[in-house]
Amino acid sequence: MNGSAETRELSFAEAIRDATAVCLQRDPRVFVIGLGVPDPKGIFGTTTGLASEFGADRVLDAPLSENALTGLVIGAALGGRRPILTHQRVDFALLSLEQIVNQAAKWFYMFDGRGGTVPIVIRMIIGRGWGQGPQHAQSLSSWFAHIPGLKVVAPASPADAKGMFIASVEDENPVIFLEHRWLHGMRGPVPTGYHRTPLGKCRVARTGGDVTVVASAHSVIEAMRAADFAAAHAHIEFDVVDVRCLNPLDFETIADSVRKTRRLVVVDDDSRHCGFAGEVVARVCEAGLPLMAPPVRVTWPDCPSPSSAALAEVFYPSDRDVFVAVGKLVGRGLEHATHFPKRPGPVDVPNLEFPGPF
Amino acid sequence: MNGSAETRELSFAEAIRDATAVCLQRDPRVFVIGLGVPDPKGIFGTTTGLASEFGADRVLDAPLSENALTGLVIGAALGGRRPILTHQRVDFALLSLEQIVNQAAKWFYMFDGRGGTVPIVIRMIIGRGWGQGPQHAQSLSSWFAHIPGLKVVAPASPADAKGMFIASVEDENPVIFLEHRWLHGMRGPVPTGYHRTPLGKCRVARTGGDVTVVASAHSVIEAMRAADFAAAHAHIEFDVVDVRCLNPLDFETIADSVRKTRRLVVVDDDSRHCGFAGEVVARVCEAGLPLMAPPVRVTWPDCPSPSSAALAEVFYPSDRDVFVAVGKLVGRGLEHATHFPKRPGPVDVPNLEFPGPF
Amino acid sequence: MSPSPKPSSNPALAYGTGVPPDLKHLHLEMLRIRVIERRIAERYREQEMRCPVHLSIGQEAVAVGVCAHLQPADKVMSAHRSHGHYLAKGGNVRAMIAELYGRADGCCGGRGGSMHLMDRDSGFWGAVPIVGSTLPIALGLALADKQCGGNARTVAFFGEGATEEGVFTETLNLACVLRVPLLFICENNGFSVYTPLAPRRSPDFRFSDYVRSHGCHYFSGDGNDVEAVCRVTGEALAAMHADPGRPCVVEFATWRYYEHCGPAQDDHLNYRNQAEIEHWSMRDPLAISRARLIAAQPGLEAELDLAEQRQRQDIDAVIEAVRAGVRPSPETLPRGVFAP
Amino acid sequence: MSPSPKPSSNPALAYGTGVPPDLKHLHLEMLRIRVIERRIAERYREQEMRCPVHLSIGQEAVAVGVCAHLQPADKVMSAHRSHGHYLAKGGNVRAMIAELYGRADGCCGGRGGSMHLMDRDSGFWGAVPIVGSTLPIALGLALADKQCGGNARTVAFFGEGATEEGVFTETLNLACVLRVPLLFICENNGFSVYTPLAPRRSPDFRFSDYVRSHGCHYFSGDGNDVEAVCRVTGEALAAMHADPGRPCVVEFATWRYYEHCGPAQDDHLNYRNQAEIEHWSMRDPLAISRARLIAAQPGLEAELDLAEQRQRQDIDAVIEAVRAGVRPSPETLPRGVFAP
Ligand SMILES: Cc1ncc(C[n+]2csc(CCOP(=O)(O)OP(=O)(O)O)c2C)c(N)n1
Ligand SMILES: Cc1ncc(C[n+]2csc(CCOP(=O)(O)OP(=O)(O)O)c2C)c(N)n1
Ligand SMILES: [Mg+2]
Ligand SMILES: [Mg+2]
Repeated sequence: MNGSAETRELSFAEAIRDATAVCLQRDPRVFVIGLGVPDPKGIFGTTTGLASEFGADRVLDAPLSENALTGLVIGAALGGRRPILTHQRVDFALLSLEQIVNQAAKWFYMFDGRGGTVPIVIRMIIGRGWGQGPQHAQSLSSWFAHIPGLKVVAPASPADAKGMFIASVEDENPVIFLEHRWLHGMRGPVPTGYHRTPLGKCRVARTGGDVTVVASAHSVIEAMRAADFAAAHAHIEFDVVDVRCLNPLDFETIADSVRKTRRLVVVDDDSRHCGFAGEVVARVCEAGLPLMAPPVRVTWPDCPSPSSAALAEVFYPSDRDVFVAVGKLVGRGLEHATHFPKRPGPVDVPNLEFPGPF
Repeated sequence: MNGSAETRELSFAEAIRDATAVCLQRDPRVFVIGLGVPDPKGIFGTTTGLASEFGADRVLDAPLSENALTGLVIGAALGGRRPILTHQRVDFALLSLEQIVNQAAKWFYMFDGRGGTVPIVIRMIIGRGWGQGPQHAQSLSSWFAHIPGLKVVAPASPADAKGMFIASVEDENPVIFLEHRWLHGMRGPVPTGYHRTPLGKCRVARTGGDVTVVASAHSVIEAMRAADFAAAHAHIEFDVVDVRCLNPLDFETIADSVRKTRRLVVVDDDSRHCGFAGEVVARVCEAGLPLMAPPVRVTWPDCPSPSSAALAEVFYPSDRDVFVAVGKLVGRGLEHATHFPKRPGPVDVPNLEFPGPF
Repeated sequence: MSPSPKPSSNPALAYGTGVPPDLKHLHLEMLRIRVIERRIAERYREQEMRCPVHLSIGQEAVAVGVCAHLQPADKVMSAHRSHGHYLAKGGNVRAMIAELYGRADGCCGGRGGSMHLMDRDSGFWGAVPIVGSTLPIALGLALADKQCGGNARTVAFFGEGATEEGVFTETLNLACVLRVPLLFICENNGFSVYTPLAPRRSPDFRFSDYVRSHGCHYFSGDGNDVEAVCRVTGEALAAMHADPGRPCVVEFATWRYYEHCGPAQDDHLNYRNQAEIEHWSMRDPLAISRARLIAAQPGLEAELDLAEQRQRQDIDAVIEAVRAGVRPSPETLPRGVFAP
Repeated sequence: MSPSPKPSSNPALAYGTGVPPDLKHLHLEMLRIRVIERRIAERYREQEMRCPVHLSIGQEAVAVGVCAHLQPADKVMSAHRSHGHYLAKGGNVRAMIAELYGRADGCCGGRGGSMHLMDRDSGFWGAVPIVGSTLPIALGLALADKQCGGNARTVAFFGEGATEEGVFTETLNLACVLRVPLLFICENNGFSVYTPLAPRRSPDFRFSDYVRSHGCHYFSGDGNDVEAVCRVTGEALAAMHADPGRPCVVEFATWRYYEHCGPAQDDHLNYRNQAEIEHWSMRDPLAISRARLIAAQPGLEAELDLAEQRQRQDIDAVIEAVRAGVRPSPETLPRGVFAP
């Protein structure tokens, strides 16, 4: 952790705004571009006020042209800038995958270094809620992680959001920065000023000896809730490994935890088939780590994400599902599942303050 | 297997051409579209002569517009046609993923059936060779398999190419039909006339008790070569499971084999991280199938595919690598690895007749 | 006195026959859409319609004026802001409201929400929220019709934002090359979410030239005057008829009165300038047609008011029925990932 | 007598100064490219250059005529058919040949092959094989230059096929909106692989209107007459200079003499009609410039022949040196997946 030790309480969205401001301030090469970046809603509050603070030359709005905008930031990076591109939804980035996969990810490698580096950050907002439905609540994190040359970051806390955002902007590689929409409103202490959290290291969010629960982004929140409950009621202690960076993956931290607990649950906010959770399971098994029981994945079913809250409720695994998965694996505590506390309010918002409609 | 029992010897490419002709003949709703489809080279011989046989209304050339062409075939399918779209390389299909993922894959589900089905086949040519390099030799099979609602087919033999192609055209769902470039020239018996091989069933390509080797497309060829050698020289018997269809995945056939052999090697012509091989390993381990040793993946390293033959040689795992992986797993036979026969000719072509330059 | 239009029928459809449109019918149809959307906005605050909604209040004239030329067999597709198009095409109101409420009898079984509408029976072939995405799909529909020797009309509605996506020119070009008579209806309301045209198009950008350079017809008109919309659409269709196979883009200038997404107005955010706001507030398509009707026939005022009252009752009845309806049952979640 | 141009220097570069180009230099530069590519074609059959090659034989005038206006600090990007652009921009010949041979000292260390060229030292900022893909990247380069207050010129070369991709209009529009003075050079050789224009563009398609509708300059010229290319490019640059920030598209009509990909000619496949083939065979850019030079100064013939002979020796020497060079070592495979 490099930088300030002082903290103040910020939301995840404010932490990203703060990090962006720090980058814009420290490095004249940084600029931000994306549809709506300077608008009154400021990408869910993550860019609010930046245009007036840093000027329209450095905080740019844009037409609906995801593909060309991605090429544009790649070229600008090659030309010595450090651009940050924002998509309001990961789903829109599907239009730009040719640039991301063929060009950004490979440029440094395929020209054997002589083509220069592509230091860009592409922000993509993932996550569910308020009836976003099939085309506005995908994850695709395993897609990006599958491509050699892309760093894939998915923080779970405001402090990490800031620290990893700054590290992403400073990184010489293209970074896919995934922000789960439900995290934007969550608050926590965030170091003030310059604060950098290196990419590629897991965070052990909680220590315990009974089971390793691997998660990233909003799944970490679910895992931690399950862990709190399990500790308080069932005397089951979780090691919660917050992956934070899906590529490069710090497998050693996961392996160390599994060596200790000998049980593995992977929670992943994504479809299961060929997803990131399977990769974690495969690595643990390939490594021959001793397990007391077969590993378990807690993921979405392999089906598109429905809009209706009635279906969303069964589609998305909950903190309670994590608890149940662990209970089954550990072979005890399941009797407490019935009094696992329901999150207050409707199932399709993270908290009662979540505004909707977007 | 439905259809003819008579066979004749065809190449994989001819089998696809044959299957396409059968579909065009049997069903007036079928049409073929894609850049170069009616040109003199006929997509590596897979569409040669179809335009003159079936007319320019049913075998269409196209501009460079992968994204809109994909929407076009989706709409045509909704309107009652059964289009076949061809990309000369999977890499070009990256421009059309928005349509494939958001629309084609989800249409039937997200409108709860009321939007109709999307019976399209999208042919994508994958595979290496002759210096194709970083942007012309990707796989992405796990990407497609990850998306609920897409069927993903990757046959390994001319007979399957034909049978599964016809089944794909007849399927009510969008089918991603992956053709490894190195298979196009391989010959084998192909049933004449109408011949349909159902999607979603693995093929046990070889039976043996020592190890289960799971593979698809060209990896099956490598696995079979390794199996022949292992049987002849090291008395190691492979069960080779040709996956053929990556989604839906027939896990039962894999599981049955692993239950018998208690050893698993997955060969996958793709990057490793979050790839299809990891999914197979994860499923086997999750299912708690007893294994005598940790499962093994034989895949590409997580790096872009280089052009130079000198690098391609180490980048792509070979039949010998499969043999070595199995030998290590089984704990014997490795002493034979040194006389594992090299494929005749250069490493970057499947055989001496492979033409280059494309 | 004309009967109050039934929620699931489209009186304007009677005019897809070459007969000049009847302003009263057009007005009532716009009114019906306005009343339904107003009611959606009001009741949205109860937080029972739990999906993003993009209201077309202010843009009804385009939907109604275009659809007046269409028959049920004709096909329409749209995007995120599609209530007006769905309703004007004769889409089932109850199924739409049920969809907004996430109910099992919603037009997508609750799986889509407001941004995903579908009613093939009435010729509404789908709306999806990815900007520009239905353009090539609509082209494919029209191609299928052409390949089958059909003579349905296919219409794609979209906002001016969609024209910025590469897929727009690819679709236009394919339509011209394959000679597919797709009718593209662009509703230019000047904004893409909160972003005005300036950061999206050069001041020298000429949409008409852009369209025509592909080899496509281009027409334009006042999108807030339903009679103008009808007339210009009629001209476009006549041009397409005279030159079969040539597609056509029609651009209508219009304005949305509500926020981009959600049930409120948002002019206090100052992303639109006061002069524009005032200009367009004087050009409410319903006020224009109503004034015209009453000027011609002053006695109509009471009839229109009564009709509006009935329309309110209709939509309230629909909403109450929908709210009493069932939610999709959890077991149906995996149904239809693959079609059988 | 002018010295034989060194493989790694670009004599035409001297003209990036406003001084009118000297035809002899231009011709020799074209000749150098022709000689190199001919030699590639001949030796390709030995199957030691194991990567797809797209020769620009016949299209040298565009590369040379445009690059004559550029300084080493100016930036060029291209696509699959980029040898000519790379060489005309002053790219290192030996590094290019080594790349085709998959050698460690190739301009991409052997990782790319012919479709991936790079020589930033000479201002060649990269070519990749995905059609259209470098267009927005080149725009980003130009934007970076503008943001830094630089005054380099940035040029993107591409074929007419690339204009069919949505990314072309998106890039053009962004260039106009952001006022980035990118120079787009379109080499219209009438074919996309074996596909002629007919199934790709409507007969009514007007590229000039298409370009101009964005708010962009458009020029066109004879791509087989290097002096015309020079002149038109000069006009385009002057227009851009007069109106800073407005991008420009220049379209040059031209013809490739070899097959789309590979070392042979393929007119026996009959995808191009005989009249066209004959028309263009009379318009070889090298024959045109040579005839002009000799008409003006008959004594030049021997000098040109001698120069060609030297160029042949040069490239042969390069090829022999490259063949003796080393292949990338296997341990380097994982190097640089991530930049440090
Ligand atoms: C590809 C894509 N990018 C971004 C968005 C986010 N988005 C939703 S609606 C919208 C505005 C579109 O503007 P326009 O097409 O003019 O339609 P309007 O909302 O004005 O009716 C945007 C940017 C999206 N849905 N799809
Ligand atoms: C996106 C994409 N689609 C298809 C291809 C296959 N392809 C390679 S070159 C080419 C022809 C491009 O034509 P044009 O841009 O006119 O260039 P030319 O070959 O005529 O120089 C095509 C279709 C590709 N490389 N990229
Ligand atoms: Mg708009
Ligand atoms: Mg061309």
